[in-house]
Amino acid sequence: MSDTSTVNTENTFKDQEQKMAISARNINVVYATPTGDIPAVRNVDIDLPKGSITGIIGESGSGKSTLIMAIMNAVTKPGKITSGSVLLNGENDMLKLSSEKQRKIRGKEIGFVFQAAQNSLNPLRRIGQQILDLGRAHEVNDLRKLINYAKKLLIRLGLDADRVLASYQHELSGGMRQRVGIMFSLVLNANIVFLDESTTALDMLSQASVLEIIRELQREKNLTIAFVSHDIGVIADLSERIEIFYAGEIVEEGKTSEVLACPKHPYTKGLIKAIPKISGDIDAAEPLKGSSPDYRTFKQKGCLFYDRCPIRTDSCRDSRPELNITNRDHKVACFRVGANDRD
Amino acid sequence: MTTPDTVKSVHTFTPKPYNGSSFWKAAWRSITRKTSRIIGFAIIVLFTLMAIFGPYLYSSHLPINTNAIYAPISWKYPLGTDFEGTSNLALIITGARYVLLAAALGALFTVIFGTVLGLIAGYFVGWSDSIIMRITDFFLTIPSFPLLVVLSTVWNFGHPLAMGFILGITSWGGMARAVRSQTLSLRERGFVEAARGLGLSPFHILFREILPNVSSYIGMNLLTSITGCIYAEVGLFFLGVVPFHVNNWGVMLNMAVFSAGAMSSPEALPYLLSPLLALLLLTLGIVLFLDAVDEMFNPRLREDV
Amino acid sequence: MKNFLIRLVWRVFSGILMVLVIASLTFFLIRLMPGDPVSAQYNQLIMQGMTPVQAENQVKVMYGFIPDEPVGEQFVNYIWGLLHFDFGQSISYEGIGVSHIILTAAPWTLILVFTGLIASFLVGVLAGVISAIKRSSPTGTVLTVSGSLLHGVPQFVMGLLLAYLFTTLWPILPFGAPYDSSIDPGFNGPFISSLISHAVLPVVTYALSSYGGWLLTMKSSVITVLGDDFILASEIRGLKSSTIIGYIARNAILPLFTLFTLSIGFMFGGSVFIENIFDYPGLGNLLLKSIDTRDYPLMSGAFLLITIAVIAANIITDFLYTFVDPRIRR
Amino acid sequence: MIEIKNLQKFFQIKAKFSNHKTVHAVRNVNLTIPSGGALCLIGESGCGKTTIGRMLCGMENPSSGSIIIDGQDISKLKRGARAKLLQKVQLIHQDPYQALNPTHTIEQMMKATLKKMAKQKKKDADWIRQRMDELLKLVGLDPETILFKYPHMLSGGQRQRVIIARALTVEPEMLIADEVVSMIDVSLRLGILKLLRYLRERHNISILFITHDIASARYLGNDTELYVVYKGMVIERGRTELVIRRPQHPYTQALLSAMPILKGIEKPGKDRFVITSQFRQSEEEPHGCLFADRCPFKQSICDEKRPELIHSDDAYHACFFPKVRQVAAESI
Amino acid sequence: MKLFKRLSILSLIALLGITMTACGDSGANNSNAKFTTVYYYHPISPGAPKNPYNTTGNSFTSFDKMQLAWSSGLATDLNKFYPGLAKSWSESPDGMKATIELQPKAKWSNGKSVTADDVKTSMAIAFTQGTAQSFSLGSVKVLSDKKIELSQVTGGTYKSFMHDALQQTVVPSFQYGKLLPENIWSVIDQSLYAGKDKAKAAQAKKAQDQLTKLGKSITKFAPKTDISAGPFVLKRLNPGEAYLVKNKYFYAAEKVKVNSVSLRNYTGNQQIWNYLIAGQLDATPFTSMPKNILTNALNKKTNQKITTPTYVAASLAFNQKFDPYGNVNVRKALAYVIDREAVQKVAEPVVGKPAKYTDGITDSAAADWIDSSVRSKMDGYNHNLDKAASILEKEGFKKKNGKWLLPNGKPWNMNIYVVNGFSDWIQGGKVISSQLTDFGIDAKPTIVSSFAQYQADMAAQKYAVGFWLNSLSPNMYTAYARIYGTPDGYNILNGKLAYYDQKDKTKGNWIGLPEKLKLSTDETVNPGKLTFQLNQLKPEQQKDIVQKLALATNEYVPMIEIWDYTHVQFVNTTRFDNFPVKDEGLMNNMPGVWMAMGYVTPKASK
Repeated sequence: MSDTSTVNTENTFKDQEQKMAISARNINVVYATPTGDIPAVRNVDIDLPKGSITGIIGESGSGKSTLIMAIMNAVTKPGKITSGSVLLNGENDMLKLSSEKQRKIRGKEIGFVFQAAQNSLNPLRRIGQQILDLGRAHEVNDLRKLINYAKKLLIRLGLDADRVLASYQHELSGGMRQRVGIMFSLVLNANIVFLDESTTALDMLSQASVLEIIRELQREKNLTIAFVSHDIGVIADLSERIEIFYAGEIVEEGKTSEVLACPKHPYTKGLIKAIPKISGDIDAAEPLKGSSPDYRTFKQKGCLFYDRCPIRTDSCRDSRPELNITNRDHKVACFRVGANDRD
Repeated sequence: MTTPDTVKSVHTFTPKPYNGSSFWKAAWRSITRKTSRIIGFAIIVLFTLMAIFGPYLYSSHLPINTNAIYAPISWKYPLGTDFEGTSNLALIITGARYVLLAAALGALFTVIFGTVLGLIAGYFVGWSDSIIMRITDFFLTIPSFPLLVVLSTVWNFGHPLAMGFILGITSWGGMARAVRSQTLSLRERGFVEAARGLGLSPFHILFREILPNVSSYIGMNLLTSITGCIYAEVGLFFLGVVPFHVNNWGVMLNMAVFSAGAMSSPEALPYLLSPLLALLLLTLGIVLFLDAVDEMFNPRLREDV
Repeated sequence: MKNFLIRLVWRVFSGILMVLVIASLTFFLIRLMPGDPVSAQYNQLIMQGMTPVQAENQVKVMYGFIPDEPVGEQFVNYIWGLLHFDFGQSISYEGIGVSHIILTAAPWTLILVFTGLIASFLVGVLAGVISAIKRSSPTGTVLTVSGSLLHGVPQFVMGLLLAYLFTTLWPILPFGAPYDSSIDPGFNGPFISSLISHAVLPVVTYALSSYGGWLLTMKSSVITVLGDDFILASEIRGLKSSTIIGYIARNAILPLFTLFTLSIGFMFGGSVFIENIFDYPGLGNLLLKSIDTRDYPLMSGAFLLITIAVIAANIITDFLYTFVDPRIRR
Repeated sequence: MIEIKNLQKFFQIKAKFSNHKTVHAVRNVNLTIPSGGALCLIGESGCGKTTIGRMLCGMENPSSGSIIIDGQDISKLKRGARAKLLQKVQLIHQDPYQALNPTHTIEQMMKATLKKMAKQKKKDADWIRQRMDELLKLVGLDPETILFKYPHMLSGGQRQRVIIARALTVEPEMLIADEVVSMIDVSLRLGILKLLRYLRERHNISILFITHDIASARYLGNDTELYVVYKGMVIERGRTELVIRRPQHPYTQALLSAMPILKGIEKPGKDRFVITSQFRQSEEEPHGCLFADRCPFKQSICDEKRPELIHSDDAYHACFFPKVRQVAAESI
Repeated sequence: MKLFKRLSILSLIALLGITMTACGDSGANNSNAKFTTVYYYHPISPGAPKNPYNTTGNSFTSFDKMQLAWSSGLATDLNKFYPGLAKSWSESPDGMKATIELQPKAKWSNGKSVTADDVKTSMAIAFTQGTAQSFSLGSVKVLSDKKIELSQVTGGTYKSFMHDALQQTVVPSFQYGKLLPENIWSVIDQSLYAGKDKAKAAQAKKAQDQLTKLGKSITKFAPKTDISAGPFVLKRLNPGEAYLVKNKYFYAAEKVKVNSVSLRNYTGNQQIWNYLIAGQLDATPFTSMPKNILTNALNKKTNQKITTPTYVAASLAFNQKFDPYGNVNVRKALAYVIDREAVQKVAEPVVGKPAKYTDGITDSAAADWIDSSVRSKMDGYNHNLDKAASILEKEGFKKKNGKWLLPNGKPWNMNIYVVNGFSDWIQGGKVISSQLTDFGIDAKPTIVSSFAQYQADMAAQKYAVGFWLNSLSPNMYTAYARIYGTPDGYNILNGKLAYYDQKDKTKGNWIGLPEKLKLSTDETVNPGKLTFQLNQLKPEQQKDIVQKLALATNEYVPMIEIWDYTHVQFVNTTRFDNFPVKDEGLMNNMPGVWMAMGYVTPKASK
């Protein structure tokens, strides 16, 4: 944040927080390895405005899933949150609450949808039983009502509700599981939903229909959604705001249409250029150089994108750019904003 | 010309070039990574040396001393003596060869039978698989130790090779089944398909592509089979159901319990405890060393930091 | 349901077939054994103080029937008898049916191993769970090390050590008979306590030597389940930790279920050493004794029962598993 | 040149002691790929497109129909000759993580086949080294840094390149690229596609490109034919650009509609629609159109009769009510 | 069904066992103590019938299995007997008849009287078991209710007729009589025909077959209750022990002071040692043991050791088919090499004595049989390596690098076969090997898994050198038949001696001495024939032959006697005293006999 913005009084900042379903500040996560800690998420600030869809895009291994796990304070070993605060609806720092309170928030206020390829359901219990488990865990009194609501949701999601409730996980196809996962995240009326690569393993038509349902439900219930994916297409399609995540840091954020239309960071630019499209000039597409960030990238001193950057200078190697505002809420972390990437 | 860009210069590190001895270097590194593994390795080396050179340390027959029957532990007899005044330590050392050789052969047979049959059954699904698996099931079903006991009365186990063979025969079933199931899953893996597509021979695919992938499993099994074989063979000698005529740990146990009265009087206790100690020490060594085996055979674990 | 029944019948049928194959193999295998019951018995009679002439006469009376039949005929009779659950007559236990001897011995093995198995399973599984959950703490390490070492120690070594400790060095437990014969058998205090005190050592030996295996298996199973996505998912859905532990326990114990039921099958053959060391009158001891006396019918009978138990356990395991694991159920 | 005629494949789903279930995975597929040409197969997972690829390279045997490579019907050849011919068709696997043996270094892998080739060609070890160098450079890898590495030390993109280099060791005429980019990071996908295009254009290696992503298909073969496959049947085919612009079959249209829209760069086609019903392998073989159960435009006849692939408007489609709809996203 | 019921109860109980703490062993210091000993004739098996004719039957000699009288087993007085069911007995001068008068008060444990009829039935059963034939029993005549006369077969010459007859088991006629057909005695008579008439011979064979068949059914017979005429009656048993209580109808019940007896089963000597050291046994039968066990047993002050002679010796036997053991001088040389004292010290330190002479019988028996004139002709083969070496050199053996080579220049290797479980043999074999190896002959012991196999292999001529028990009995025929009987090719067929050469491999001749031996007295003897003659003579007539056989054995060394066993028993005076320690003949019998004679009194409870 630049100096000028901090002048804009504490109040507006507070206001802004009030509007935020999630407001995370200065999140740092490290992974403990035998050779020392690797910073997986570094100094990340992220806000999820109420009732909006935010897309977080990053390559595999960029730490994007770790980030949302950190927001839920559910980072698994060997990862460790070293600092940060996560305000939920402007209050209650998730990272400081007692574990019992955290537990009650998870699932009830924050829903989470896993990657479709993952088996997020207990293989030995029927779906219905697991809904009851969920209800009991969150002290729902009227379990019958809960089941009815689950049925309603399932029907909305295009499934045969009774059959699904009586099924085991292995009896469902990938697309069905994904929809069941969405149902689980919403059945307790959570307002905030995180989706982690939730459509990645689905085929085209399923993906389109799941995205459509998410969009509908979001509109209807005014949900706050954070959607994490490596597929820029899906994020671009679904989200209103976009966070470009690279090697543990946000390198660019802003309104989706604006970021896509005029990307500022060389990574964002490269990424957009690297997607084959069904319209326009085929030969305009150009692959991004280098390989995805790995643990060595995380340990770099200077700009994390230095290795792959077409417009790098020597100074980029030694110090790291901060996320600065370029245009309203469009922020970029690059020393060379505006430089011609063809040099 | 639009040659795709190379990834040159992207990585700031360059891996060390590996030459032929890399496996041993890497294996050594994985052993020395933990103290416990070094201890285990040292114990195994000690026993191996004992098996190889032990008999040469002593004259072809061990001296007896009728004045030192069941002598207590002393400098001269670090583990006491037996019923005729022979040093128990000498008995343990000279007895190691048969015990370990037979166990090593037994484990080798187990692993060879198990691996080859498992690979074949898993790779050439169809009738060969059915036949091999029926046989395997059959061997798995027969309880192996009672079978050994029964077999031991028919067979002469004078030579470690015979003992090893019979131990191998009775215990390869589990190995074959596990290797088969791993092979079954590996043959669905892309690289096996690719090798087939590239026209590589089934022999190459089985032994060059699939085998290295089950090698860590085989390595671990080799070790655990060795312990299993040692127990089975020492047990057979202990029960006295097989004929024998060499210094042997199991014979020592048998004599200590059934004729020296080690269980009833403390004088002969060292005679009983010395083979027990040898067994326990060897077990400890193998248990500690086992930890390193997975790492040794798996390049992913081996090379990574 | 119909498929299920067909499958059951098929499995039972192939199980019986396998028993017959094994029976035939042991029949011929055992006939290969050197030494014969006649000379074994002859020797025993001599040892009992008979003159050689007396002993010869007596042996002739006892075994006049043995060399009569050709092996083929013996084999047919044997298999035919087997199909009627008749294992033939014992030679060393003169004139007693093998089935009778085996059935008197089997309960002792059953008590010994079943108790030991259950005890080691319960303790081992519990310790396995603890060592998996606390795997980076000293408790976990100690448990794991105890498991690997006990797993490594052979049964007879364990048995000898325990026997030495508790019957010789510190003689607090009895040795030998399965219970004190001067007490009336039945459901009365002294008898039960006698039975128990006689069984403690063998049972503990069995339990200790199988405890390590359960611990290690359970530990790795729990670790696998802990790494499963659904456990993380349950945490993120805010399920109670008690519920999650229940999830873990059930999923982790499932692979052990098969092992457990299979061990029940292997139990008759699993206590040869223990019965030998503690002179417990079970099947393992019987097998050894029958080998000593070259009592073919008894030997093949004992061996066959051991095998039948394994085959039966295999079949039962297969079918029970379909009930326990919904993923297999169809 | 490779030709497929009336190719069919049935799978028996084994079930002990109950009726075997038969799945009709590939239905009467015909296609021709000229030398140095390309062809794209597109469809959802489970539509049979992978099976076609696997049959082409000999991994599966067709139930009926013929595969003709360089004029020879492979089913009529003896085992040895067949294997030799099939080497000309190399499959590039979808999953680069699985397609490399984790226990071998890249050098070992390359050598395994090159040794065989050297023996056939009576070449020496130098040739092998040279060839290895050449091929790795061709796919854009630096031999010096990569030869001694194990697969797990490489990124997905690098692996896929290694796989391609290895396939090239046997000097194939055709590569079957089955979803080659789906497991690779978005930023690196284009590199692989570009490599394939390069191999086709410069080295005259024909390519059968199998994907569910129309955009990739367009990138690789906008000048070639695109086949849309549904439940084992080709339901539309035509020049790629034409099919994208003027799709006639509702299924093709659904696929195009499902393409995510890059907000700010693209806008949705005006006729875009979303199908929410699930793809299901039906228990019984339907009489009518295979897509009828999901088709938003279906009419009663669609359930009764199955439409054939017919030629119209420079393209082929199998629909009773073909209608061009503007569903593909357009650049702003 | 019954089994299942028991099974479930037992497993339930066993389950309880995990939670309950173990209680200590009860019963050890009961005031009304049970007399505990080890029953070593046969294993105790709960499934076996309570039938004395069954080899594993639950019928226990001297406790509830009674015979007419108990032999003292003394070499000096072979005919000394302790009364059992017979009160008195007499033999006709020609030895053909024995008259036996039963104890007038003898009753079965159900109160019925023991009669001459019972004896007759028992004798009939003895025919079915083959035992009656072995002592040439011909007929049985009931003289009165309590008096019976036994006769040898016509033309019988068996000298120990009464001796064997008195040792027959007696069973109640009311229990066993029904197992026999009415015409049993005529069948027996038919079976005894030994003439030339073919028809009658065929009939005899048929009759014998019938008897054999009967014998099988009798051994299988399982009476519901134990009916005993002995001092005790079986109350209960489990696989580990049999529990017997006093029989109040016993004819000398007032003499029996012990109320109950526990007979422990054992599977190995070490179990007996355990019991002994723990002081659990009131009487411990003869058991081989190492010195440390003896010391420990005697540490328990109340354990008392009683030593009596036995007639068993352990020896190293040769199969003369194998080179170089066919050479008598080689055998002699080996006898000089072996230091028997050292061997005994290691192998049988407690219950053994080094053998002084190799003469086929134990030294204690030899003292009665061999005159000093004969003894002086014998070689003691005292440990003398120089002599051994000079003999071998004379025979063409050469010593090279400390190893003896056979005359043909081949190395000399020796496997000494011993049997698993016979720990003294194993240890003896090891020590002898060491001694031989030190001397320059590579020797090692080979242990065979079971005695059954050992005997079979020995008879099949598989072993060149192995351990063997000789002597076995104070009866000189039995003693020498161990050498010059079947093992050397001499078999008795239908009362006639037959000789099989070693080439006839199936007939069990594994020693292979020549048929005729020339002694240093210039007399040529046929040892098999001499041995056979012993069977025809009364003990007082045997001395001459015994001395010849002893000399032959000493000069031809078919086996080298290593040690004689001594009979070491223990009694424990903690709970009982008044043991018949002074009466050697009684000590040779089971404790049941002691008690019937009025010995063994419980001590007053503390």
